[in-house]
Amino acid sequence: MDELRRFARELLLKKEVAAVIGYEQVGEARTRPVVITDPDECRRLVLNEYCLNNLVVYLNRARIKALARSKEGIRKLAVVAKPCDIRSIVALIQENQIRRENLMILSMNCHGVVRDFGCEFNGDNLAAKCISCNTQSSTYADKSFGEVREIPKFTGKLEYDLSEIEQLPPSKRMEFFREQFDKCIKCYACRAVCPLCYCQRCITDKTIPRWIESSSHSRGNFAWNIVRALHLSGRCTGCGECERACPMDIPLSLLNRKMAMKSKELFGYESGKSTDNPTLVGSYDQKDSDELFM
Amino acid sequence: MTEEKLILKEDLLRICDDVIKKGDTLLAPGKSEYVIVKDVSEIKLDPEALPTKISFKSYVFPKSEPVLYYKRSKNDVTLIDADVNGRKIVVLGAKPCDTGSIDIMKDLFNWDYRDEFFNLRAKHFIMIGMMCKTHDEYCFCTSVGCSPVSENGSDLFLIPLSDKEFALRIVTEKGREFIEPYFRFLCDADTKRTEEVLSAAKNPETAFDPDEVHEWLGRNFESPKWDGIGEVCLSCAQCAFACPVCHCFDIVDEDYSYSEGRRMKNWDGCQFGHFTLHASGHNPRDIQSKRYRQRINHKFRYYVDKFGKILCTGCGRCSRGCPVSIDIKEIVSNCKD
Amino acid sequence: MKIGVFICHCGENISRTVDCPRVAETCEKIPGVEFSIDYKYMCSDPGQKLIKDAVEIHKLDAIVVGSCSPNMHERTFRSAAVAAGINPFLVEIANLREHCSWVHEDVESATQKAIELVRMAVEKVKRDKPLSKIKVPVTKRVLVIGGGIAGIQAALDVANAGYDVVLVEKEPSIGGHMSQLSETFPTLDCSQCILTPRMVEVNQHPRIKLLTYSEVEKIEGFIGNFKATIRKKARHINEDICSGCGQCVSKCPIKKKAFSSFEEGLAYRPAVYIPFPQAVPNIPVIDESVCTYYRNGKCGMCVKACDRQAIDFDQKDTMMVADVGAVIVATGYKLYSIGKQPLGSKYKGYGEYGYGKYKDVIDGLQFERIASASGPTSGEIKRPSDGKEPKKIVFIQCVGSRDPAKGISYCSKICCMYTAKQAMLFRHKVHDGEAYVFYMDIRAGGKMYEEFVRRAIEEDHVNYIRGRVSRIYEENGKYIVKGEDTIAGVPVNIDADMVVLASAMIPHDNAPGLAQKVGIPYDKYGFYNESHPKLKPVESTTAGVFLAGACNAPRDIPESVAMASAAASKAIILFSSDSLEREPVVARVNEDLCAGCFYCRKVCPFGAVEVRDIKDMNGVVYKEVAYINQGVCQGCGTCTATCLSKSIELAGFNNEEIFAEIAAL
Amino acid sequence: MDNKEKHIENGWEPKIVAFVCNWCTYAGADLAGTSRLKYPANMKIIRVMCSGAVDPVFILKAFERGADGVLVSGCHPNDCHYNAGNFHARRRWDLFHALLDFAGIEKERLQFSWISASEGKKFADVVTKITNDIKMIGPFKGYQEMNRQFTTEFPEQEKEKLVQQCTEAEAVNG
Amino acid sequence: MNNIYLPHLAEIKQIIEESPDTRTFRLAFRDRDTADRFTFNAGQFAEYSAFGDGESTFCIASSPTNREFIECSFKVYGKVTQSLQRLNTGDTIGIRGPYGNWFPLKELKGRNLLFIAGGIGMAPVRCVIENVLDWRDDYGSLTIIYGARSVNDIIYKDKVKEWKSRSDVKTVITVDPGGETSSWDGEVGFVPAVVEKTKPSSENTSVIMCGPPVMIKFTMPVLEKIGFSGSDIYTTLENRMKCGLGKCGRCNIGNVYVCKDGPVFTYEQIRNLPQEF
Repeated sequence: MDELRRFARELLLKKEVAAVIGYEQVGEARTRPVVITDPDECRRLVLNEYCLNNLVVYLNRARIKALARSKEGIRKLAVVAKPCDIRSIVALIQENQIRRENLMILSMNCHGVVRDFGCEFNGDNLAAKCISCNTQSSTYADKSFGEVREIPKFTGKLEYDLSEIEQLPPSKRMEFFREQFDKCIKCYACRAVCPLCYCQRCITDKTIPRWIESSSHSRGNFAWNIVRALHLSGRCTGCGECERACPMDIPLSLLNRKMAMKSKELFGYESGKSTDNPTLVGSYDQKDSDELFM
Repeated sequence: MTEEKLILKEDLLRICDDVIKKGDTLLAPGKSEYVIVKDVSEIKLDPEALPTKISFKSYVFPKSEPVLYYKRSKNDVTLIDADVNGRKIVVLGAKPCDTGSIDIMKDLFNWDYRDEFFNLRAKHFIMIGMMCKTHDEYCFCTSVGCSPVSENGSDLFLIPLSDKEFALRIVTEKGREFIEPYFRFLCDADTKRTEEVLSAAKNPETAFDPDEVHEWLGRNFESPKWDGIGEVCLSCAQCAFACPVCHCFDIVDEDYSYSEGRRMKNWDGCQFGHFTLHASGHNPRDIQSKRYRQRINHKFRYYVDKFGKILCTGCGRCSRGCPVSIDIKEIVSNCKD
Repeated sequence: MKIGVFICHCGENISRTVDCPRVAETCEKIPGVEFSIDYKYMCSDPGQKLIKDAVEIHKLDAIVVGSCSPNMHERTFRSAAVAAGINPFLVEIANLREHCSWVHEDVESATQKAIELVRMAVEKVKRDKPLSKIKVPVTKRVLVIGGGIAGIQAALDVANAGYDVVLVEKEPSIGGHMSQLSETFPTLDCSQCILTPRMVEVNQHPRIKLLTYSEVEKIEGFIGNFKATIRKKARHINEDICSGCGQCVSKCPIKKKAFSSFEEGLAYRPAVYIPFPQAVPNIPVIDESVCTYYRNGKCGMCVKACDRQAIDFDQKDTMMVADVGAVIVATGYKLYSIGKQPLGSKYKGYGEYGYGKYKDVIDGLQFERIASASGPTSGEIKRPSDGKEPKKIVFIQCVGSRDPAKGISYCSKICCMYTAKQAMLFRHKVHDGEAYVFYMDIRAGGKMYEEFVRRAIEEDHVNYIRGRVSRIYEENGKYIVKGEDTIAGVPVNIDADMVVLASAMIPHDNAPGLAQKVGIPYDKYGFYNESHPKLKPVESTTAGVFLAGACNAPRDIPESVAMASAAASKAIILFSSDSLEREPVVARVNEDLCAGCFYCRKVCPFGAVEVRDIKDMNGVVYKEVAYINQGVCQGCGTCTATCLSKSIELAGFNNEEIFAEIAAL
Repeated sequence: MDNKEKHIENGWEPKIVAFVCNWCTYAGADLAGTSRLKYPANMKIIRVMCSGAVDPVFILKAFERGADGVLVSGCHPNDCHYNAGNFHARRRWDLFHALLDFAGIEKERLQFSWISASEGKKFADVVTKITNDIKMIGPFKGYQEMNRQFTTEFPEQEKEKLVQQCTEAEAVNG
Repeated sequence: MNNIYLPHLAEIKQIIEESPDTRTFRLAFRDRDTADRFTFNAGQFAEYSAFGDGESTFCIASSPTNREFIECSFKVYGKVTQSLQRLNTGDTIGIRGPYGNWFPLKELKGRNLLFIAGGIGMAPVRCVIENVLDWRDDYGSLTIIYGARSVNDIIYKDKVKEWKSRSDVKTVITVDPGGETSSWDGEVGFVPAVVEKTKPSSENTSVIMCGPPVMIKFTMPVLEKIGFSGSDIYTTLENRMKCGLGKCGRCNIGNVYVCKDGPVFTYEQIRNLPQEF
């Protein structure tokens, strides 16, 4: 942690980066994203199991991008990212949203994070994405901090099991999802925290035509949640922020995970794996399955 | 008019059972929201629970409701007035920080033009508040003139004396009307014991003085503090939608067939970029810092000026649920020089 | 917006199953419809006048015609609209004939469907925007791919009309298969004699840029504006200096390592070689795979031999880009390999005929070389195995062709004729020789063709046996051809000295690959598809790309030449004006909302999406957005559906219009 | 078959929408017409330029507007008028279909086909098949329910009310 | 239940194409009662419904003294205006209103009035002008300065002609440089410059000014230079509105809800508001 602070401070002092996006501690079991431009403020930076946010989302914010822009051109931004968050960076590079050369990736050698703020870090409270994590460090990082430790074994229970839902008959699945989506209040927190939801104006805010009904009744909620999952198909890197941000506890990542599985199963594609890969949507293979087509 | 009685939990549940049997709606705090109780065994009545993730706002001001139906034909349009279902809603065990919310919003929905959709629903509310015996780092009811023992907004108010018994205060006439048929379940209260419990309430520390905040906001429309928040805030509306008193809405038409449709009134949030976006592309609050400034000003200054009330109950939901941990208490506390 | 609805009875074609007056009546009640009427023949002159008058009287802004398919009469009604002063894109057709009256029987449900189809069209037309045609300039230059007789003919025709031509040939010389032939049917004139002057003409034509030993890498762009990238493979000879003296060829010590493909494997060639004496250009090529220099850096005999220092071992492939307005694809064919086919091939081989196993079982092209005066035997008929003159030759037709079991069901068309020719040549050269032809049917449709075959049978006494050959095997230095005479109904065994197999014409192996580069579709065999089998036989479905010769289907020489001239004239027609008008159905990006993910760029098959920088006040790029080149865009709309932020709209089919159609269902 | 008969007995006819490409399937449908092939009248075609231009949201919209089934059809692979539009479409549909399937929408509701301009017969067959499929599984209940319900507040009562209103509206509108 | 969101139905009696992108609807209420009860003051606005696409806010452009019909003019920008544009004479739209405050014409009696309008901002100004002309004797001198992008973009061409022909109104019409035609006999130049050139007297004069923000921004200093004070200048704010009832929160700026406390403000009031419009 001290190393990170020192390193970040150096970066700012040497004006190598325009800002450092990191975490600060707010309360015992809670951190908050922080954008630091003053070298002395780097002492606020922390790295721990409560660094839940995927800070990559900030890299694409107009306000943050403006920080990096000066008369002379674009300056680098430094971002603190967990190895799994770096997958989002990879996806964003593939989608022309950020340039690797404009970025300084400060990675944390991660040993898992908690499922939500306020929880004690132990096997019971391990975040779902960490359960079968295999990216404790990333080759894309410019510099990694902290030691690699083992991720605790998950001893808790997940509320929804993907495979169980897959087993349900279609009508039950529809019932399940409708019940879940009915809770949606369309606060779009899922969209706001998603690093891959970077559209200037979201499809759901478009009125000519009205792509998705803005009302949060069943129909509008169903449309929104399906389209959200669809737009993230083959793109979602599984950071799970949408589900964490959802105030109504909708198991959003079920859909995302299912689509990630499908992408792999049908096309052998894993999002955020390599910047050299062509994106799943936007490329094709003549040998793609023709099974669906009469 | 406050009158105090004693009621056993099992009797209270009996009353609830009766409410459900009558076909009225019984709401109680659930896991993350106020839920319609179908069976009294679901009722927890835990004074130590933190506020639910969202308030019961949607039952008085639904997240989405039709205000009219229309039918188009060749040249003509026929309108059908939407109606509000006048069924009674009993809220059991509402937090003191929630009970007052309807009163706060009432002013807005009734200045000059009266929004009967809101009023009719509010009229049918029976609010059974309950003393709150907990708080966390985000609670600040005491800073905005509320408290864990506030009866404000409640028709009936419960004070948990033990696991099994409650002191029941009849706060309003509406409350009395509701409880009267069940007087047989009530017995005389030991007011001294109640007072003891009340005085042991864990008040969250006062974080700020709303008057000072009001004054500071008036002077600091342009303050660098807003920029800092604007950098971190991601422009979702979790805070607005979870808030018990945020009341902005949108009106949209949606067709459900070729010739028919309905006009919907939907929740909207001032943190959304398109909230104030003109069709021409001009946007008066184009960046997040301006939008967050509006949020704080609206709650702690404009609403106070307009309606004499703070548009905040101190429940802390917006902070607790904020995906990027923005703490309204911290921000408002910092609204000083 | 005032909309007119016009319902056509199409005589009785629509009105038989659709109650047209009722459709017209009901549709008048649709909001926005000012006027609605039905009429016997909307496309007729009185019908069109009806539309024109209605527009005038009712001040209509847009019209919907319920009639036959838009593929039939959309143009007609658009012209009628234009005549009435309405933008042609404010016309929508509801397909009441092909999609309704002709396919349904129940009047009630067909009428209901017709009403709904019209309603959808009305809702779409309400949201249609007036559009005007896009003008794009035309580059008046043609790219001809393939330097066989078809390519040569096309190039010469275009060049003689006064336009530039780029002719690309993958082999070191142009000429194609025709240059390999001995004599041609039905006139028996020498192939080389008629072809060589044309090859020379190509080489000397000031308007033709000849690129041999070159291949097309990719073609971007669209009709009038293609950009072709061509790879010029390294010849390792400096073409500008080489005089074609052939000293290097004769000095090359590698004599027996590589077979000459021109001689169809019947002769060797050196590592540095000119494919054949009449090659154009007359410049050798060094074959890296056998040249000693490339193995150990030694030898260099050719360098010493060349007094002009034209040998350049370090020469690399070079890329060049040609801007052209039209492309003529004339890539020709290859012969089906008769022996065993490689694993995974869609064809099956004819192992039972012993091709490849027996040296004297050869294919038609090999026989051409043997019969050719310039061939390895100088035109004397000799067996490849021992150089002896064969006395008995069996010709087998339809080897591969018309044999679905082997993967080819079509007729290769030329084999009947060339087999007759080859049998005749054999009989002319070996007077005591016996020629047998196994055939399935004789297909001699063509000017003087039937007469030619009759001549072979009657004058040259070629023995025609109707039947198939089951097996060929060697016995005592003879090839026993086991077959059946199906007319006589008896088995036939012939002890032949040599067997010639007329194998099928198939597309080149890389034909699909080239099709994808050029952007044209092909059939299951790999032959390129014409746009319409009858009315557009030389156009591909991609505008500006034309087909000539055997790349489209088996063709003989006169047909290939005719097709080439036809393709050339199509290109010349295209060049007759300086710009061409295009339908304005193109996509457009809303730059304010574009998020710059460039998925559109990834999916655009035409490379129409460009990157446009949006700069701030200081000139620093703060956003990259997509920009669609209106000239390049072909209007498929794939980008619109791929765009996540819905910032692209396809004019004429924009999302609002489609939503309106859905809503009107 | 009893399912189908039950649905048909009620006088219910499915509503089916087809999004077809201009070059292959639309022309194939034209050919079905010129060949006077017969197929059920339940399907209505929306023409787009390429199967690659069909946005998945179109399909959701069609369901929202009461479609019981949707067909998307384009040129055969390698035959796309625009070279690759259908390849991109195929990927998109593979994903979208998987998503809808997971969300519990029956596979029969959304079908895909490649129909060339020369396959008039195939077009007629596909329309017949999808119409039969949908008749078999019946009206799209899941979406119909969603269409009728609009708040979570009083699901049952509000639904009743809207159903009533819808019926009234239907009566007025014919 | 008294449903404040329920509009009155009105028939489009006439559609006037003012300019390529601006239209005026002449509207009559379907219901005679409503027509009788619907009264308003100059400067008030209403919510117009295109059923199926939503509501949009425009000021009422006809004079309050006209009891036959009301008129509204709109520029085609967004979803609702596009939808309105598709309607024909005889079609039905919805109207809710009138909403908001108005220009204090009664209080201004006896004063000279200067009207400054730019583009579609002419719509509210026209309403005031017509109203004032109905009570012509109550006011002093009247000056109208109206600027449009081009000759083609001038709206209410007939009205403009009428005002020009009146001797008791001074009418100056200008188009932006480049927007003039060969037969154009009016001014060429931007509104601020034309105001400066016209030099209206500030003596006992109130200004009623509507137009695009940039016009207002540059005209203000000119007016101040001439001697007008902020409290003499009335203008309207055009924030995005949905409900028109002071509830939905969209038009909230500082302590005011533009739809209820506005849209008419004096320049002085506006100066004291947070600059969020």
